[in-house]
Amino acid sequence: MLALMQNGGGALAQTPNEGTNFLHELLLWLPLPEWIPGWALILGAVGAGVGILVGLVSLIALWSVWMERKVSGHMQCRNGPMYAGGWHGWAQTIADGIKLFQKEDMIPIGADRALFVLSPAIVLASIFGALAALPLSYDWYFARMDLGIFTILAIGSTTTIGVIMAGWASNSKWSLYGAMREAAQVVAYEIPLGIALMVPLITLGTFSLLDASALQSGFFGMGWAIFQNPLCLPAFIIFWIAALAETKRAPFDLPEAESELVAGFLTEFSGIRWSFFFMEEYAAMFLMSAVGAVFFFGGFESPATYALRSAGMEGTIVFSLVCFVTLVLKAFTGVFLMMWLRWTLPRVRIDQVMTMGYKYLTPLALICVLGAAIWEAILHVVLN
Amino acid sequence: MTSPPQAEHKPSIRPADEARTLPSGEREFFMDVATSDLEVNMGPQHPATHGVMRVLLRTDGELVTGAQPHLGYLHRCAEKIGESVEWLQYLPYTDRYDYLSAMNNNLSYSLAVEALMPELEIPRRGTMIRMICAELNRIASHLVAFGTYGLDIGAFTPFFYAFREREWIQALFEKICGARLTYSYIRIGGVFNDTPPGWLQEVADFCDVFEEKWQEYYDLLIENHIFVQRTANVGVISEEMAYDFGLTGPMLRGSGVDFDLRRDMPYLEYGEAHDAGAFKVPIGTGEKGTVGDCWDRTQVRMVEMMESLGLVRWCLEQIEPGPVIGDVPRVIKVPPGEAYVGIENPRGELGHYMHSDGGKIATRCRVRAPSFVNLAVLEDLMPGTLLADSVAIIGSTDIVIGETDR
Amino acid sequence: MGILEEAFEENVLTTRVDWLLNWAKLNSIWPMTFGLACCAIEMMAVGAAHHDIDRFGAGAFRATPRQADLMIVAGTVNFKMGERVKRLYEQMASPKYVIAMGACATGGGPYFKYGYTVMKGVDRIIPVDVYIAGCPPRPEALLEGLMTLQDKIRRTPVIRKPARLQPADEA
Amino acid sequence: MDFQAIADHLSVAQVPGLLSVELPRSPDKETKDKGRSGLPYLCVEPSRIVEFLTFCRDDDALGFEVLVDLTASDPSADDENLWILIQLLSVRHRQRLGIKCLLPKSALSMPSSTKVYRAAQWHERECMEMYGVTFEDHPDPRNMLLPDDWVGYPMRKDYEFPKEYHGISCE
Repeated sequence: MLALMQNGGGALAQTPNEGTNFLHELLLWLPLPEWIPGWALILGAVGAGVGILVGLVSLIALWSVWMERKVSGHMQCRNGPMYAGGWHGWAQTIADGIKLFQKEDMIPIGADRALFVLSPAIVLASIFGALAALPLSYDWYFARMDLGIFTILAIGSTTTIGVIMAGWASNSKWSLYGAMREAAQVVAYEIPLGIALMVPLITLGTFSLLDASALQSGFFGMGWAIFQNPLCLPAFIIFWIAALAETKRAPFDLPEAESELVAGFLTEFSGIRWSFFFMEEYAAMFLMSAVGAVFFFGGFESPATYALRSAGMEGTIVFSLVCFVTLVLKAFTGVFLMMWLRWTLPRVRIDQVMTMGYKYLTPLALICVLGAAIWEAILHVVLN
Repeated sequence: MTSPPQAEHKPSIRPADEARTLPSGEREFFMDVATSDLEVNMGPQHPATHGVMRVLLRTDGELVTGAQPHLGYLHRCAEKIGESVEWLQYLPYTDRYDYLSAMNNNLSYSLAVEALMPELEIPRRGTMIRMICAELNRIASHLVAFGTYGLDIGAFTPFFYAFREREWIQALFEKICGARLTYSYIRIGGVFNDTPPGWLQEVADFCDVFEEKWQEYYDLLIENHIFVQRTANVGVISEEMAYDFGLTGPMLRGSGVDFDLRRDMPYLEYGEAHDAGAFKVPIGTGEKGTVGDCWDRTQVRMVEMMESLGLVRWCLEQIEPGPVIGDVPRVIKVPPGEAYVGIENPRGELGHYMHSDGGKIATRCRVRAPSFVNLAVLEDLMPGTLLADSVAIIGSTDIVIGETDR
Repeated sequence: MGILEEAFEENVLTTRVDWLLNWAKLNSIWPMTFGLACCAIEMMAVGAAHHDIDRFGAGAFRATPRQADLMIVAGTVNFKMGERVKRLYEQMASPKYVIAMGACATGGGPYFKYGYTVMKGVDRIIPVDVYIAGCPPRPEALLEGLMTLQDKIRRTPVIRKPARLQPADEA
Repeated sequence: MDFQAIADHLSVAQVPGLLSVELPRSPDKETKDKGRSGLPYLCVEPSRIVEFLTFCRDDDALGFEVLVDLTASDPSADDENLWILIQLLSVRHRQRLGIKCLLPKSALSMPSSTKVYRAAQWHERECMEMYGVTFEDHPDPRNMLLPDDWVGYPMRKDYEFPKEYHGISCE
């Protein structure tokens, strides 16, 4: 255990404390002429960052939607999309996207126009903001934050505001139901989600996603939090259930429960506005899975990264790429798990959702935190 | 800011006796918040209504305080047509009221007309084929009930599995009559034609495979913890209520009443089959909750599928070569008289009251549709439940709108 | 497409853009979860495992008309339902398409003569793109109807002016 | 109990409203198949139907818990009477009973049976819109299947089919 701690500490020491991100490095590396003013450089960097972020969200959504249709298809003894674009309908989501762009722009009579137009933007902005705090590799990140997970949870929660706005502005009763359900559900599950995350935070001792990942590099890259502290496993299960509820995925898809509320808060949305909500949902799935991967399952660390590090390749582009791929693979495993659950389980009822959140998950999460703290204290005494 | 339309304003403080009881048994008091009930229109186009039914819901938040079903969005004048076209011409229309169990509808109509024609002899092979078809169709119909109930509860995949097996039954039917959904195969006097070679063996193969699949479905959905939580103790129909509303079929048996027309007022060879132990009558036992809840009704339907399988197997053992249709003239003239025949359809008692004045056309053709009667119970069942429960209750009644509206 | 619609002369660029836009539309025809009668069961069968309409990208059944592109009128429409069907059609965002599935939706079907409340064809209230015969049509017939609709979309100009009839199979 | 025994029991008990016992017009043949015999009926005075049904339900020997069907019949356009047909079922005793009331077309009114059997409510609503029978004290006398503004009683033999409805042609 001591070796583990030391190894983890060593990895932490190797990552730069005064972080610079790759955009910054890019700007330094490019032979830019002198006459370009500083503000233009900053604007350009910000623009490039936003562009990468938008591309990232779009790519995640494109891939996830296609994956969802194929996964659901194969679970249901059918094929899913087969023709759009050729091989196994790989271009299906692209076709869907272009089609949605062509749809009529509809705002129902009686809707609150300003809120109706604003709500998809808020939802999308919040997921962009949250994703910006997610590092993609040890030296690929948009912003180095010591309180990264805090930022992600805080900004990610603003999605709810957009959803409630959407439901209210639609002037439809089904939408209103969906919005109210979302509000109740998110409030109920933010708490166990945050508390369950406290367990790996206590174990690793950091709020930063980069540091958390680096601290799990022991044991041939398998020193994951889930192996460091026995209470991480129950904490992860609680985190996962809460994450499902946060991302409105089945069996907690009550805000848009199709058989009950037609389409919930999305009932009156069509075309591109609707697709923004859709993108948000899949990006949030990715984000939650990535957060789970970073804090419970070693983040960028895997035997592959360990091997590369032993070979002295740390800091090279190959190493960064392997880190990135590791995280993405872990995150998409989580996304797949969410899809698997969605196509298997029935939906729970709203009072059962509330009961589970308040009566069971929150106390259990607190017990986990307490247990984790005691475990760490004992470990501290034993090691010293 | 526009606010969603609301019902009339109510006084802000409600009397204590207006406290609502939640499904969990807790009592809730609304003391100082000004609230008003919301009237929501579920349907005619709504995923939960299984077609084009409309339910006007009065809700207090998630709590349903009143429900009023509205019918007639698929009224197709079947009874008027029955009094306007010839006896045999009406047979295809019977396919179309409960389109999930067309064979049973054909059977009910044929039996009612045959009741008016006492001279007509129905050959035993014809009766056996009728029973096989009726029971296979019952399985197919319950499969749809099971699959769509899964959709109502929010589980998508069982629907696809159910339709996979249903496709097989439809292929079997297609081989004997050429149609997938509306068969018109059971005719007045017997069945339209004999089974193609090897068909009976294919039915036997289906029985063997389906038994395994059934267990899979049972484990996947019916025993699923979330499913049990969603359906047990929800929408409880007591025995008295079931009698009062005239419920029949799985709805009645789900409430713990041991009554099945196939056993208790036998038609065709069902009496013989029951004596031979070919089938039992499943009833709701309240295994997971209360007797007569949604889970019990679903369970009854599930077990009935297996019992139907037993009946099919019994028929396959008993069937012998011979003619399949009695001596029926090309233009049927029915002797004067009136008859009411009710048979056990997948959804309950499908009755035909036929009245003939001796001519080529019926004087009165009354269809006593089980869905129509079973649906009336919603009005009493839904108040006091949550919105999601009301969807579960509609699903558990397993209505077919073609039949409620006829 | 707003102001861009039919705004350009036909040339290589607009033809290709049109091809792309139409390719997207025809590969992503989302139907509405909207069953009326017997045909609805065959429509469900088309969505189910055996026939799997999702292969053509048309498997995302949407419960709300706002997000749907295609209304499959699967079954008998009577006068009471007719006004609801019309309203649902009006709630859909264009481009929107209608398939009249089965004899009843096409022209009243078996209920033509004595069905006093039955509307003799849904095309008396809303425009129909494709008619499918059968009572009820087989699932294969519905798939063929979908492909016919795809052909129709493929031939429709979007941003170029409809100068002349396009060849049937441009793609 | 078979039908004759039920009829005898009712006569002995002097149940209010019983007019006559009608055996089937088609010859009853002894077959194994019970469903094949035409059903015999009791004729009951329409104004006393509520008392009659209450007795049938509450009497232990009869025990008709379930009202299976309630409908009307218009035998022909010339007939001066409309028939109200009621089917009862006893789950306990496995027996059925058919009841017929003759209502003169000049005064189509009788008491509602809803208080005895809730099942009668929807059947009576259907009778009201289809035949124009008035059931007194019916709790919810709206149209059930037809639109609210429908003209005429479609199931009557003298019904004329409409030419158009809300501007939509019916031909």
